[in-house]
This record gives sequence, C-alpha cells and structure tokens, in this order.
Amino acid sequence: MLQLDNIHKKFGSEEVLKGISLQVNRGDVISILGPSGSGKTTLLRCINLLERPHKGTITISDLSVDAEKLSRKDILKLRRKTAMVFQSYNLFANKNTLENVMEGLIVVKKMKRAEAKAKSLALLEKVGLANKADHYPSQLSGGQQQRVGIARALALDPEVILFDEPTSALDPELVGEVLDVIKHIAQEGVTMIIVTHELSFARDISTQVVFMEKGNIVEQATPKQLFFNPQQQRTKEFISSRISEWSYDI
Amino acid sequence: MLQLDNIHKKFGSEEVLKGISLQVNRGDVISILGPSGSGKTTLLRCINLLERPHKGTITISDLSVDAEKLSRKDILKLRRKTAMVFQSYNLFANKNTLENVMEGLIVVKKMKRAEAKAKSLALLEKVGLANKADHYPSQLSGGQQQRVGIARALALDPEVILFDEPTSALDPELVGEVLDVIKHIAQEGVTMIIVTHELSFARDISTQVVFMEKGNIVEQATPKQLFFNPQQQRTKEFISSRISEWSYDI
Amino acid sequence: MAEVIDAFWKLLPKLPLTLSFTGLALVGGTLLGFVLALIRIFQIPVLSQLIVVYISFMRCTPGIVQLFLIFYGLPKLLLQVGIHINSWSNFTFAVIAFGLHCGAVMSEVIRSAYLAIPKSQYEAASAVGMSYFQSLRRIIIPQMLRIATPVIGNNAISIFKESSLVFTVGVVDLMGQAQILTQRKYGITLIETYLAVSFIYWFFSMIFGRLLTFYQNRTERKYKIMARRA
Amino acid sequence: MLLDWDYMLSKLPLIIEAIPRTLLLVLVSAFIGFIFGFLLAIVRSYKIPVLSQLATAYISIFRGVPLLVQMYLVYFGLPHLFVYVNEAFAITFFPAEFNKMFIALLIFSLYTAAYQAEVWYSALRAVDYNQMEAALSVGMTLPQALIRIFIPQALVSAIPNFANLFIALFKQTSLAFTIKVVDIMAVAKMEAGSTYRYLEMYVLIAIVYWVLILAFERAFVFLEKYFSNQKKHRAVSRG
Amino acid sequence: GSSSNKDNGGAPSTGGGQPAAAKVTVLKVARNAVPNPPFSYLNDKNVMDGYTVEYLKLLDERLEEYKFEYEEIAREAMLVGVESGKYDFAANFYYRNPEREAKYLFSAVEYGYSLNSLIVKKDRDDIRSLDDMKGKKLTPMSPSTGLRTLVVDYNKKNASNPILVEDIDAVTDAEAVQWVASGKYDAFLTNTTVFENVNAQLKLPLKIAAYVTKEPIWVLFNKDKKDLAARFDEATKALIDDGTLPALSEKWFGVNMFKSLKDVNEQYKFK
Ligand SMILES: Nc1ncnc2c1ncn2[C@@H]1O[C@H](COP(=O)(O)OP(=O)(O)OP(=O)(O)O)[C@@H](O)[C@H]1O
Ligand SMILES: Nc1ncnc2c1ncn2[C@@H]1O[C@H](COP(=O)(O)OP(=O)(O)OP(=O)(O)O)[C@@H](O)[C@H]1O
Ligand SMILES: [Mg+2]
Ligand SMILES: [Mg+2]
Repeated sequence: MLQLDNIHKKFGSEEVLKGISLQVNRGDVISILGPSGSGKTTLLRCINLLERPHKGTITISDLSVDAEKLSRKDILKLRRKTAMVFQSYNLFANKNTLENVMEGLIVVKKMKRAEAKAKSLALLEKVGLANKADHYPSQLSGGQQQRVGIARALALDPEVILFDEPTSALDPELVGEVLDVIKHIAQEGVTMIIVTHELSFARDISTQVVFMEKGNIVEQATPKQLFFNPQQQRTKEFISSRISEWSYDI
Repeated sequence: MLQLDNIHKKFGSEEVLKGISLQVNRGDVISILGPSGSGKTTLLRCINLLERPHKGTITISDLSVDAEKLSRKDILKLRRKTAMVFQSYNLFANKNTLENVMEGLIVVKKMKRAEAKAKSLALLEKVGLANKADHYPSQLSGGQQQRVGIARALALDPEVILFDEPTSALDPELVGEVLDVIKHIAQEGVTMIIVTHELSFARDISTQVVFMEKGNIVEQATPKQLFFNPQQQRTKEFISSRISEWSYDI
Repeated sequence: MAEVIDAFWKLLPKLPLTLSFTGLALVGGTLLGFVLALIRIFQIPVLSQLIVVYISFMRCTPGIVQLFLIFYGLPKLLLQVGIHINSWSNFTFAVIAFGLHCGAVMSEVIRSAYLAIPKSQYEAASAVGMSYFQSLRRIIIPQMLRIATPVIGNNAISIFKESSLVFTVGVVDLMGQAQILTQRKYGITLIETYLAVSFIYWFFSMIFGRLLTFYQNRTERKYKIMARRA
Repeated sequence: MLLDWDYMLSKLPLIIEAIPRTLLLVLVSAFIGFIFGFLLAIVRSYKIPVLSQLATAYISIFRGVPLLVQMYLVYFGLPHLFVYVNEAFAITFFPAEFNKMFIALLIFSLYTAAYQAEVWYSALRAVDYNQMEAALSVGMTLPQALIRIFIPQALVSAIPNFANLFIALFKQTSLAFTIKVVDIMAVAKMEAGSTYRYLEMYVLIAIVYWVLILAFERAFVFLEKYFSNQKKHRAVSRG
Repeated sequence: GSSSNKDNGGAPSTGGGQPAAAKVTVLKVARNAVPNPPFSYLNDKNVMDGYTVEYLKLLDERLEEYKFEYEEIAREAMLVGVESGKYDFAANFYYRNPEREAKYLFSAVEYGYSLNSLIVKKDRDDIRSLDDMKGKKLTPMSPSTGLRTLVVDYNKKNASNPILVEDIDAVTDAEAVQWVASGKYDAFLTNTTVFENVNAQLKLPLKIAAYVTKEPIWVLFNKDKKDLAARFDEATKALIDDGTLPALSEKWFGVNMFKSLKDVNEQYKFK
C-alpha cells in the first residue's frame, strides 16, 4: 500500500537517511522509534515530499514517484493521499481552530462550507476542543494546538496519515483518548505512520514497530517482538531505558 | 525561597489561574502535572513575568514583587534570578547552537567570551550536542532544539529554573540523561519547577508533585504520596491512566 | 554618445555631495525612525498619538512644502526663542528636512519589521535575563534586518533620488547640475545629460542593492530553512 | 507673512476639479504595481532561472533611474527614436506621439512595481516557512497555499510598507505634469505661476494632499488591524 | 556658491542721500539657480554671468552702504524667500503685473527689457502678431515663466477667441523650437536673444515672425524694503542716464533696449 524504496537524503554533506526501505499494508499502524536526530522527522517529511529525497521511490497505492524525477503533479497527488501532524504543530496562524480544520476540506476537497463545518466540529469534539473553536493558535496551550493539528489531519480522510510525535504535548489522559481515536481510524483502513518516543503508546497502538538510528532502520518487528524480544543489541539498550517500568501484563 | 501568593491570571474573560499559592524551598524540584489547558504553562510564564498576573505576589529569595505594581527594574531582577526552558524551545533564530547558549552569559552575566565559550561547550557536551555547535536552530531536529534550550537555561546558573515539558521531544534514553543532569543540578541547590506529562519522570525527579486543573492546584504532595496514595478523586483518575503500567518497585 | 560622456564627467563632481547628503539624511532618519517606532510599538500615551500625526504629516505633504517649512519657517520659529540659525548652510537645512521626512517613513519600515518577529523570540531573550534593549540589539534587530533589507533598500534609493529636491534651495546636487548643464544650452543636450545622470543614479542604486543582497544572502544561510522544522 | 485664506479658498474648486485625474493615476498604477510587483517577488523568491535574473535587472533599472528621467525618456525620447527607426527602415510603423495619460499610467505602474516587488519580497520572508509546509501537507497547491495562508500573514508586516509606497506614489504622480498631464499639483503650480502666490498655493496643495491621503492612510491602518487581528501572530508558538 | 563683491571702495560714489558712512548693510539676494541665459547663468568657468548679473554687480559698486550676498536657488524658492524676508530682494528678469504687485514691492525704474517674439516656421506668413494666433497653438509653457502670464493676460482680454496654450511642468527652449519646426505647434513665444542663441546651434528652418512686446524687467523686493527700492531707483536711473546699462544691453542683446520698440525694431538687423 505504502512502499519506500531505498530513500536517501542529505543535508549538505551530512547523510541523514541512508537508504530506507519500508513496506506498509493498508490499515497498518507503524510506529517509528529512535534516538533524537536519527532521521525520523526527515523520513516522514520525505514521504510527503516536503523534503526532497536525493534517491529512492515512494509508492502509495497506485501512485509511484521516483525522487530523481519529480513532477509538480505527482507531488500534489502524493500530498493529497497523505496528511501530516507536525512535531511543532504548524497550525495556520491566521485561522482559528475551526478554520484550521475546515481549510483543507474547503480548498482541497471542495466540500461545502456547512458540511465542512459540521465535520470539523465533530472532529474537534472528538479531541475535546469544541469549546475552543474560535480561538486562534496563539491562544491555545501546547496540547490544544497539538490536538488541532491531529484533527486537521484526520479531517482530510487521507490514505496515509503521518504523525510526528503526536502526543508529545499531551497529558496521560489525552494520550489515552488520542490512542482510541487512532485505533478507531485504523479500523477504517487508514494507514498510519507514527513517530513517537512513548514506548507504551507504540506498544499499544502499532501493528509494526520500526527502530531507526543514524539514518538506518535497525530493526522492524511487531511490538511484542521488538519490545520483549529485540534481536539487535542496540534496540535492546534503547528499549531497556524505559521498558523496565512496565508491568509485563500484556 | 520561591513563594507564590494568590496568583490570578485572566485572558479576556477567561480566568486561567484562579489564585495559585505555592511555597518552594531551596533545592526543591517541583513537578507540575495536569491536563492540557489547565494553566501550567501560564503559571510558569507568570513566575518570570512573561505573562503579567492580575493579582498576587511572587517572591524569590529576597525579592518580592506585587503583580499590581510592577516596575521595570523588578521585572528584570526577577528574570535574572530565573531561567526558562520553553515548551516550543524558542531558540534564537539568528544564533547558532553555541551562540544560543553563550548569549546570556556574555550579555547578562558579562562573562568573557572565551570563558563563556568553554562553559557553553561543556554544557552542550552534557546534552550530547557538542557536534552540532555551529548548526542554526532551523537545522536541528526537535529533540536537539529542546536540548539546546535546556543547555541555555542551565548555563545561566539561576536560582530557579522553570522547565516547560523539557522532555517532550526526547527519546527515552535522552530522558534518562536529562534526568541525571537535573538531579545533579538540584544537588547544587538550584530550585526547579518542571511542568511535565511524564509521570515516571515526575516520580523519579521531584521532591514535591503538584496536580493542577482548571487554574487551581488540586493536590500537592511528595511523589510517593501523590502517585500511590492520592487524596483527591480527580488526582486518582488522572494518575490511573498511566500508573497502572508501573511495576510498583519503588 | 560623446555628449553623454561629456555630461557624465561634468556631473561626477557633484556625486560626493549627493551621496553624503543621502547618507546623512538616511542615518539621521533611521535613528529618528527607530525612536518613533519604539514609541508607537509601546503605545506610549500622548507621544504615540503625536507621532501618528507627525508621520502622517511628513508622509502626506509634498516634499517641497516640508523643505520650505524648514528653510523659511524653522529659523523664524527658533528666533522666537532666541536661537539664530539663519547662518546655517542650505545644505544643513536640507539635511534636516530630509532627515525628518525619512524618519517618518523609516519608522513605519522599522515598526513593520518589528511586528514580523515572533514574540517568542523576545520572550526567550527576556527569559535569559536580557534587558529590553539588550534583546533588541542582540536578537530582535538582527532578525528584523533580515526581513527589512529589501525595504530599507527601497527607502535608501528613494531618498537618494528624492534628494534632487535640494536644488530648490540652491544646493547643487547631481540633478541640479544636470539642470544647469542643460539649461545653459537651452536644453539642446537634455536627453544626453539625463542619460548620463540616470546612469549615475542607477549605478549607485544598483551597487547599494547588490550590497544589501550580499548581506541578505549571508545572513539568510542561518535561516535558510527557517523553522522548517522544530 | 500672513496667508491669504480667501485667495486659497477661491482656488480650491480648481484643485478639486483635478482630483479625479490624480486619483485615477494613483489607484490604477498602484494596483497594477501591486500585482506585477508580487509576480516579480515570486519569481525572485523561487529563484526561477532566467526570469529571476530579468526581474532583478528590471527592479534595479526602474528603481534606480529617477522617475522624471523615465518620463522624459519615454515621452520625448521614444518618439525621437521611433522617427529615427521609421526613417531608417522606411516604415511608418511606430507612432510619433503617445497618449500622455497612457504613458503616465504605464511609467507609474512600472516604477511602483519595482518598489512593491521589494516589499513583497521582504514580506514573503517574514512568514515562517512552516506555514507553507502545513498548507502543502494538507494538499494545497502552491497558489492556494500562497493566497489562503501565506499572503494574509505576509501582509501584516507588509501593509505599513505598502502604505509608505502608496503615499509616496500619490505625491510622485505630480511628475505627470512633465508630460502635460494636469494633476492637482500642476493646477497649484499654474495658479502660483500667474500670481506668484507660491506660499498660499503650496500650503493649499499640502492641505489637499494631506486630506486626500489621510483617507487612504486610515484605510491602511484598518487593513493592518484586520490582518493582524486575523493572525494573532504575536504570541504564536508560545506553547 | 554665492559670491559677493568685496572691493567696493574704488567705486565712484553717486550723489546719494546718505553720507558715505562706515556702516555697510549686507543684503541677501536671491538669484535663479537654473540658468536663464543671457540674463543670468553659470558660464563655462562656472561663474555667474549675464545681463542681470552684471547689472547687480554695477549696482553693488554704486551703493556703498550696501553689500550684496548672493544665493542661487530655484524660482519658487526665490519668491517664497523674498516674501518671508529671508532675502531682501530677488533678481530674475521678472515681469510686472497687478497680482505680483499685491505681493511684492517693485522698484519704479526698470533695469532692462525682455524683447519677446513669436517664432514660426520659415515658410509661414500667416502669423504677424499675437492677434493672428487666435485658434492656433503655442508651444506648451511652464507655469513659472513670465511669458505664460503674458498669454494668460492676453486671453483674459480676448476671452471670446483665446490663444491655445498647453501647460507643462517645464520645457526647454530646444524642445519648443523643435516642436514648432516639426509643425506640431504653430508658434513659440520667447525671448528673442534666447531664440537666436538656440537656433544658432540647431539651425532649424525657423524665423522671428513678430516682436510681441518689449517687456520691462524688474527686481522684486520684500514688501518692507521701501527705502531700499528707492535707493535702487536712484542708482538704476543714474546707470541708465550715464549710458552704462544701454551699453550692457548692447553687449548682451546686440541692441539698446532702452529705446522705443520701434527704434529697437529698426536697430535689429533682421529680414
Ligand atoms: N493568549 C491567550 N488568549 C486566550 N486564551 C489563552 C491564551 N493563552 C492561553 N490561553 C488559554 O489558557 C488556558 C491555559 O493555557 P496553558 O498554556 O497554561 O495550558 P497548559 O496547562 O500549559 O496546557 P498544555 O499541557 O496543553 O501545554 C488554555 O485553555 C488556553 O486556551
Ligand atoms: N536543514 C538541515 N540542515 C542540516 N542538518 C539538518 C537539517 N535538518 C535536519 N538536520 C539534521 O538531520 C538529523 C535528523 O533530523 P530529524 O529531524 O530527522 O531527527 P529526528 O529523528 O526527528 O529527531 P527528534 O526525535 O529529535 O525530532 C539531525 O541530526 C539534524 O541535525
Ligand atoms: Mg523529529
Ligand atoms: Mg503548556
């Protein structure tokens, strides 16, 4: 469904992605773990071509694009199949909460205003922000901004959603709620790629977990395998810093 | 050492802080927990007067300021006793990593350039970023920016450090390292107030935990008490969403 | 063509005057504009309103009227309080008039650049303990400059060309010299002289623009992907 | 040296009569310059090859050459050139005279476009690029992202600069008199020329300009408020 | 650059009212920065020269109690400056008319004349005076020239059938003669000497169709300078009577303008 082949990305002389290949099925939820600076955000940004990879191909359902010969049309098509939740939220500063969610529906999906509004409000309700509909981003707390970002992405009904640390600013209760929302969407067949530092979140949500380091995929497995029976020494080390806390009750 | 008395803050008609009082001793590490939008960030920002409270007094060691009669001099003095790590990092966009950390030392502490540089490099080393010293904020990953923010605050040797979700963008390994750094500093008698969503982090680091909701302090206690024997129903609910995972091995 | 070159050499001696005039008016105006902009940003009561009127007057009335006001009005005004400035050179009066005008325009340039810097940058500086002016100097102004360089270029070039108005009060600048040259010959060499004078104006505007672009590209590297990520 | 207010008042109707012409000059050229300037800025911002170099050259020339000279060269120089070309090639293709209003509009538009391009260029850099990325990630095309997200934010800081330019242009249109277009300043000069009441006429024209421009100045203030209201940008990313 | 006459000791003193007292008053004089040959202009040596300039020099020598200090500024600025009192008087071949008299003080004795003529294409015979210009087009005129006032005054008197004239910010003589030569306009109203000097260089097929006026030219004083104006009159009169100014006129205009228009016409050698 989503397939990455040998994605390379350099910043200047620094190679940040060193040939990433990944195969994701429809409805899969992939979590990407890895130390800070390992290239997780860059990988997500390469998938919707906000960052242009130097090499590699990206395939989403029937659309396959080669990084070395990108056309404007392909880029647009690809972006319309995906949606992204940014690590730093990136809400439209000139639009209020409701408009932030509606914007894509109206402009890209050509939905009627009233319909878009109803849908957006329903989503805001889901993430607990219906009462902040007319606030501007600058009037929202970090967690609130993050939830608007999530709602904005969900509203588009894309084939693939890319989440960049979608729960970093959320309190434990909300993390639980977002988890529910994501699980629900996954059941509808939407594919999701989630960069996260919360191992428990990854454990609870994903069908597959990918561990990245220094621009490479070190290990990929089901959560159960990766967390409780990692094959690589590096994975083991990374996981151990947190996993010890879990009551092995899964 | 740090004392807040009856701090009130409104945004328009919305009262975000409804009379917060807090007493912190020298070397204490206070964690503030609470749902998204409960006013945690606003409280931190009130302490160094980035946000002006409508009422209340703030006392840090010998300096006491009344929110209703602020003088420019008091504000500056207060800010020089504190340092802050922002939820959204807020690095100086026109300065590279090293300069971001040095800036305060040179301008505020009037330190010699060479000395400031040595100190800053040492701190960057501590947060694992010595090799990114000449990168600009726009070239850093989320976690890297957050660590620069932490180094910048630590460099100032303030009496109080305010952390706004300092580990939200950090992977578990780094969280452990930052925890070590913070513990180390606390031993030197620096007071710290940390807003966090990571209950385990709060548990491991703090001398006192404060639980806030809707602009009020719901409960304040030692971590042990608050996590394992909360007095308030609301606290219990909030904690339970996560705490169940912990192997009660403390 | 020979006439263009001839005119060019005859115009050239007036270049230092025009350049120094532009420089003085621009530097004075920028400093003034900065103060005005700060007062407006902080909305200091009374002063702020006065400045709005001042800016409005300076921007909206013709330059020649302002020049006459300073040239003829200011000495009379100051005489009332016993200050004699009638002996000042016309050059000085013209610099004052242009500086005041430039200040009004620059204050808007500066204010708009200030508005464009996210408040978070100022907050970060405050949190580090910088005083307001320290944060301006070290953090805010460098970032304002990055945004405002093209507009500063606009204004510098405008003043450079508008300075030709000083010929009205007898300061012979580039354009004044061009007029003298053409009128002396009853306008026979008008086009040639204007071509020469245009070349000089264009050349220096272009050099100045290049310098700004160079500065801009140098600083731009830092922001190249400005908050592309966070 | 008292001003003769009665005289001034008596001349006011003459000036008022010329106001529509001045407004036409200003509004049309400011609008064309606004659009064209934007295109130039986009071409430069995205470093589109060839076009970007052309834009740079264009801006440098129209910004650097005094407006008066531009007027002269086009209105008086071009016919000379055309006569020469017509004779040289034995054709009657090029006109020996232009419509003066058309020339004035053309020059003012081209001139102000060069300046407005720089304001646009600066404005586009003032907006955080992550806003563009957010819009693209939602699936907007570049023009959609520009119009709906980027430009409204860019305008906040650009409006004071556009106001500066607009007001400057308002007064610069008096240069149209060099090619016989009679605007309000020209009327003032003509009256002063025949009566030598320069002081009165200059004060009068200053007042007229001020009153006229004041209305536009207010409009710009309103626009600035409108866009910055929308943006609430000052505290964004406070987290 | 202003120059002032420093040695006024050797000048012959005329029988003025005041005794040759020690006190010398400095007069601020406004002159036109834009050249107006042959009245006043910067010559090739970058020194002010011309009929008006030489007249002022003579006057300065003659009036011992005054010392002139010159400043060259724009035409508008000269007038505003005299009005505001910044300058004591302005010299720039000014014509006289009632509107101006209301604003400034004119001396009683003119110091010279501008002989104005209509310039037409060589092959035209239909224009012999301003009256023949009815319904025809004069070249565009700048509002700050005195010649335009002549036409405006004429049109006021002949409102039913005015001379057509367009207004323009500024126009050079060279441009105007070319317009006439190209047939775009019917005639150019200008100072005779100016036309001769221009056409000496351009050699266009043009001719002087008629002398329109011999317009006296004046110095303009600030309204408060009545005494000064009186002293000027005395001195100017003396300069005319002793033949100094007529000689100056011969030098710059090739003709003694102080005679009647008819005499001038005769003196003038033209076909
Ligand atoms: N400038 C503002 N104008 C209006 N409302 C504001 C403004 N800033 C914050 N608020 C509101 O104040 C409340 C508290 O915000 P605050 O940022 O303190 O929350 P928080 O506890 O830090 O939340 P989070 O964990 O999500 O960061 C929120 O409901 C927010 O919408
Ligand atoms: N524009 C850039 N120029 C140079 N280096 C860059 C640039 N953007 C990112 N990098 C570098 O690329 C590396 C990977 O960055 P990326 O943002 O993908 O990390 P990440 O895995 O998302 O980290 P985090 O968990 O901290 O967000 C980092 O070392 C960063 O410094
Ligand atoms: Mg990242
Ligand atoms: Mg917060």
